[in-house]
Amino acid sequence: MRYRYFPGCTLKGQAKSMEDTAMAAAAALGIELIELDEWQCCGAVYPLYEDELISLLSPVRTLAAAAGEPLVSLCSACHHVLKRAQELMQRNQDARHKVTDFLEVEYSGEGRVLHFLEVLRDDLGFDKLTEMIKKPLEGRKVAAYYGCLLLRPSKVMQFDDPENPTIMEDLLKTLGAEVVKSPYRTECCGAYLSVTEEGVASDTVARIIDSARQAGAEALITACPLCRYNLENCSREDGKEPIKVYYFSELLAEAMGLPGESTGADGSKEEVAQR
Amino acid sequence: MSAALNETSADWEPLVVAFCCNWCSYAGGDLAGTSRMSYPANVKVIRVPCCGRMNPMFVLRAFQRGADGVLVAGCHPGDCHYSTGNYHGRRRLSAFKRLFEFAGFEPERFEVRWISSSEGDKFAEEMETMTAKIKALGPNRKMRDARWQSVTQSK
Amino acid sequence: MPRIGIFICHCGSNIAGTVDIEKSIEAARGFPGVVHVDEYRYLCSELGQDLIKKAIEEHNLDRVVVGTCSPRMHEVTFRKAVTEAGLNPYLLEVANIREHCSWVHKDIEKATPKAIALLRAAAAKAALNDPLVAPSVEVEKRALVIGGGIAGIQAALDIAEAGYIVDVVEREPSIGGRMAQLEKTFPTLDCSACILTPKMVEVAQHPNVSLLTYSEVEEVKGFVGQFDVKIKQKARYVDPVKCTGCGICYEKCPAKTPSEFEMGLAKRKAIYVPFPQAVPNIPVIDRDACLYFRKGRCQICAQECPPQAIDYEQQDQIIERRYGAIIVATGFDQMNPSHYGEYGYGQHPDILTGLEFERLFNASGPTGGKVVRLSDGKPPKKVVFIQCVGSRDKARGMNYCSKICCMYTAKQAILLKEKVPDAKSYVFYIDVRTAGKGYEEFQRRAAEEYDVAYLRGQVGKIFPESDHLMVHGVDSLSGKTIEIKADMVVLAVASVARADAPEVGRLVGINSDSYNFFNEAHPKLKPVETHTAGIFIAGACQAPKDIPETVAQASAAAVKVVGLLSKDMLQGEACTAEVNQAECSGCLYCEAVCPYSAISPVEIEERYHGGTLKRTVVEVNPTLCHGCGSCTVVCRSGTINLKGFSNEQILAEVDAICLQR
Amino acid sequence: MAERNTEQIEKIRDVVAQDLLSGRIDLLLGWEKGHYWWQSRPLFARSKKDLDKLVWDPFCAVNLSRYLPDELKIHSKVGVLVKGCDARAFNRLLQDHMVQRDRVVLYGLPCPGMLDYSRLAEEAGGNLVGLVEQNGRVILKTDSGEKEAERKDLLIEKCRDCLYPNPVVYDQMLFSPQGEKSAPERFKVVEELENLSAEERFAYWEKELSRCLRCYACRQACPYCSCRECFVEQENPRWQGRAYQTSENFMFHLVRAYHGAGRCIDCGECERACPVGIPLQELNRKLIKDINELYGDYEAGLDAELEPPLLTYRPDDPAAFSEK
Amino acid sequence: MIIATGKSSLIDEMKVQSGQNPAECYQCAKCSAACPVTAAMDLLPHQVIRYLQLGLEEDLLKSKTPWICASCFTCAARCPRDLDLARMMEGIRLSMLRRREGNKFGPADLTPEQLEKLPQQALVSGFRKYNK
Repeated sequence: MRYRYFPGCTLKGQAKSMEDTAMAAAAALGIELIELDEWQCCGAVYPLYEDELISLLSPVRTLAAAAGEPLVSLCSACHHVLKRAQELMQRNQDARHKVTDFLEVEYSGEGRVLHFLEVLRDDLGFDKLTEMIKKPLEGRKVAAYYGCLLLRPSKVMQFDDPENPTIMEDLLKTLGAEVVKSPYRTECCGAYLSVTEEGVASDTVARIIDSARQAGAEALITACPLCRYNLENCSREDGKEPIKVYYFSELLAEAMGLPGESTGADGSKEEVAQR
Repeated sequence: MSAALNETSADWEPLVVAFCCNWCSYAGGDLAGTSRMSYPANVKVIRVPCCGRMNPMFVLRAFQRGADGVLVAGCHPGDCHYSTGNYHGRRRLSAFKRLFEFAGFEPERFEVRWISSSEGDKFAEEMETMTAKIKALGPNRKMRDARWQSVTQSK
Repeated sequence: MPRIGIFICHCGSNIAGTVDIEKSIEAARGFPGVVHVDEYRYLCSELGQDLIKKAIEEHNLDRVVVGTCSPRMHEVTFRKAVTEAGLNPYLLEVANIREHCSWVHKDIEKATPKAIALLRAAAAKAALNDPLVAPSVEVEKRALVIGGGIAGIQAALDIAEAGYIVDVVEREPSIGGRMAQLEKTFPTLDCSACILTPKMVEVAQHPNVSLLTYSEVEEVKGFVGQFDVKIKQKARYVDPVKCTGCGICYEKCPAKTPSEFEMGLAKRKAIYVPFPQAVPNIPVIDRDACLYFRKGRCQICAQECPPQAIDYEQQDQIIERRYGAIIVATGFDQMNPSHYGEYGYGQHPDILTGLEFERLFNASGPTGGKVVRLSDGKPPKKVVFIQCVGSRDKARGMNYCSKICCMYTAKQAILLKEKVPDAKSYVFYIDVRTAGKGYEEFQRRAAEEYDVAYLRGQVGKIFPESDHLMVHGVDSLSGKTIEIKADMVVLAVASVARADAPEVGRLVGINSDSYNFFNEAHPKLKPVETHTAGIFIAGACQAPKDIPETVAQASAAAVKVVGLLSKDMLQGEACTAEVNQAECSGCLYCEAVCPYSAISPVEIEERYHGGTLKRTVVEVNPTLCHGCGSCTVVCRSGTINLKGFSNEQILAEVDAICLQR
Repeated sequence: MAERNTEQIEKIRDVVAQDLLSGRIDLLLGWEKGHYWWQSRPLFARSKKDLDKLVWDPFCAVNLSRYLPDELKIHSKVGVLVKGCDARAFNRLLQDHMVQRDRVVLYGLPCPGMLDYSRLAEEAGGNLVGLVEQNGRVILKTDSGEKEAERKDLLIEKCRDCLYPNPVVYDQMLFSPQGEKSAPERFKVVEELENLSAEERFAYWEKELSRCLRCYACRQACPYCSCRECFVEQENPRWQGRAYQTSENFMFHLVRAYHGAGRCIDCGECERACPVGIPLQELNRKLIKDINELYGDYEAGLDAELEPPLLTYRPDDPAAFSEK
Repeated sequence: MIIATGKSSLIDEMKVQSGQNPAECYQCAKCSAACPVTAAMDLLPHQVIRYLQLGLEEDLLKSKTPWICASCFTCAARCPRDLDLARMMEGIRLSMLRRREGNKFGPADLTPEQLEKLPQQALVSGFRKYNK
């Protein structure tokens, strides 16, 4: 199984542990992730306005660089932008011509654009993964937190059921953890509002964490560095038992018995969500 | 003035033959009339019971005899008075249209439209559009029977 | 050479204002075969018609062309006129110079040549017109009603009362339909069973009605007056003559399966009647659930049945009957809202659809008439009703308004308050639609007297938390988001066409709209007719509707049927297909495309090299043929032709129209 | 002289001779040599003696199924040698109810493709007097010596893009089947024509069709032309004008092709029969291609049970009009 | 209040560029019910569409709501009219940025602590959203 891999900015910085653990797991699973040469920004946000073609330049450059090979990313934001940019390229000829002409690349929407979770589920298969689990996460009560970007808009992302997704729970089950389902797992964490409106993000995060805790979770997994940041940094002091937040890949590597550590958003190790 | 001369002059007017299904499009044409809508007089309607009655040979004959455009109008798929006529018509006339274009006719010269009996406005609009398109294309000379022309002129 | 007379109508100034009558007359005189041309102010008037009749006599005309309004308007009038003058009505041809000419063109210079072209085409066609005779069809004085819900019951009763025989085919083991599932009806809160059951009994006992329950229509052939229908009566495995309806069989039966009638909220036995008031009160055995049929042993019902009515050997039966008219009253389904993930239907026992909730009120329902939560059996204290789940939703549901939900939600909120006095209802709505006699008053009563909180807005998502459902909604009037810790949520899901409606439509030969509801022939003026003569529709198979409307439509359909059956003969179609058997090669393509099975192969003998040769050709049954002409196009040699719209006639029209530009 | 495949011919003779003797069939449709050594024409064999004339060589292009409807009028049971295209033609006729399956015995001959004399002569250069086949190559013998060429370059037009060289229906297969074939260039010419402008396309067809002599040889050769009276000959109505002018030629050829829509088995006999070399098969192939595109893949003649696409429909069919 | 009846260039532009027609909204307010960040909004999401319908351009430009919208697409996912409110919100934000020719938020607005702690992704996407 061979894929081109797009890391994105955060995975080379604060979310290094997501990349490290995912790469280690991929290598052990025989999934070849070949990093794109001289990659640039994914585009950060998908432009929702028809004339904002400028913002499409970097994702389309990335898509074209994959040259038709399947393109995998780990960060849900990167995956979201790439997937939607691809869909636009398939759907809107005019935009495609403008963007590809400007970039002087050939691209017409070909190639699969995948999140690493999809590779595990669809290409490798969780059944196959089960065989590679050496240290199952027995007794660990873990809830999945999906956030927005992997799921919506579901017509384009086609990742999972947008209201009742199961992919992360299925992964956790495979890893041997005790799966906890929290009803707020698909609600937004507040995203970049934490930059300007920290109060708003605190509300959304509080709700997500409370609900997970109520459901009995001791830890959360996510596929998005920003979600993780918000979950760890925007929750309010409430004196309750804190909840750990992991990248899905960290628990994956752990269950596979691979070396690697969880890196908190501020770089400190084993940092917990609430202080 | 002869027809041939007419055709090159600026006031050339195309002839559009419209085969209309009795149950929908023909009635749609009636409604356009009752509603006093207006469309070019270039369009002349022949009533057929159903677009499933449309033999492509009628279309070819019209072009032989001097039509510049032919329109077939039937009920919206699913609404056929005879339940399946327009489904059959859609396949037959689709195959014919492709062949017709393959023989070198401009695609605009032969069209099929679905117009219900309540769509007087659509009827008028389609006749207007069809006429305008044919006008822009100019007279059809493909497959035109020269002898028929001389009959035309003598009349 | 034919002798054609052409008559041009001024229609006051309607035609004459835009078409130069003088010029038209002059041109018409030059058409081939035309021996007489005249004009009149109003040709359709008594005097105008006389003018035509007189001319036919005086000029010995054998074809008549009128340049008038649309043939859809007055063709019948003028056909009658020429008949009175001794001509076959099909020797008349109409040139539509009003709707298709004078009314749509303003310029007399352009309208006149067009009118002349249309007249020329009509004359060219008329020259080739043949006298035609429409076949007569005998009317079978028996009606078929498909569907035994309230619509079917009402229609059958009305037809039977008028003195005609009627058969009711019902797919389920009992008649009653959706109405039998309801507890009370709005806006009067009548008990549904109390008003329905007497009707069910009445229809079952009516001497003119035969009930064919647990039966399905398999095939419909033929045409108005003579529909030949095959009905499959499924094996009940219970002898209806011997069965006394004592109920011991289902009492003793050990096999259980979810009850369709209870929307899966309760179980029924493998041998069962769907509900206590079932008509006929004869159980059926569900083969898929029966231990004997599945595993070969049990037979408890047979052992216990006092009159020994159980018959495991019973077979499905095919009944073939001829009917003069058919009413389709197959009802509706409720949308399954599982795809609205945000509502979590199917994932939590306390999230119900309206019809499921309705069953909780019923004394014979899954909870014995106690309104309790299915999760823990406790009465719900806070119930959230969500309207428009799947209705008015072009993204994931149906674009239309389901019409009945506003009212039944108000009803259920009232009933809830009566059963659980300390319960509080919240209704999330987009608009409250209560058009109907007493409806608005009823809904207001719910809000004013029964303490039902109407919240104008929708629900974003339901979050199930430990022992309650957290409902996140909004009230747009106050501009406040709202969170309700609810005990139960009721979804007013869309009423949709039956899943098999398209199949039924194809089987019977009627068409549907884009939602698969059957189409009426005209949205205003022909609400119960379909485009197929002799087939009528009633009830919610046409569109969502409430009981009063359904009953009114059923009676209307019944009147149409009675009107039809009161005739002995019907006039068929004159413009039918005909075959030149000598040239028919017998490829049978025409047979394949005929929607009415009017074409069939027949063997003929032919002389060949001194001997005789048998070969297959086709023949057309003119009483079955509707004259669509689809066969003529697949007949490559033009051997099958359509009378009244023949190949020759259409080509002549093309030639004539193209003659003058 | 073409070297005869005596072994195969003997086998065919053995089989059919027995059937003729036993009365299983009372006529065999096969091939015999024509005026020239490079011509094979239909053989109507009623006796063992007639079978002496039977040949099976690279010139047996004539589609024999075409003769069945007429022969069945005077014979009760007819045997016919079928190549891939003859077999598909048989299915065509069966579907059109022109033949009865139980009155025909089909002897299947997997077909290596027939050779084109004009191509042979051109390749040979000199006066061609005979040929020998060897492992997919052909040795051409002329007055002045021998010349070798690739067999596939010498095929007649209709065999070049043949997809089904093996009979798809038969009672008895006489030899082991040919390998799978593909025809990547089947629609090449159609596509080239499609890419032209309307004017260019019209000019192309005007040039081609203006040469038509209206001899109707194409119709006579065609297995889908099974009408008792062809529209061109009808007096009432007069669909087809008698005049030899391009307008009427268009009428004839467009309608002829249209009558084959969803029915043409792509056997190429029409084009092979045309004395002036009009590329008739491109009209037929255009319809095959478009109907496949619009209404799903369908190969006429492959399966007589499958309804031809123009006799059926799906409610959600696409349309080729600008309004769907 | 006098309802603006004249043409609003912002709204016209928004319709074209977002491909969304506010007239298709029938104000069921499901977007507001679904939105996770309404607490900080001065106009609820459905009110934003209502303002668009009424042509209240100036009021919209004053509203905080478009800047609170986190583009989580929940509204669009559940809208029964198949409208994409996230696109409309983006339209309003962009129009405001383009009109006012200023940036809503820049690196200077960040505290040193934020600069250090925030993931790169948050900074890049934040600037994308708030800057022209």
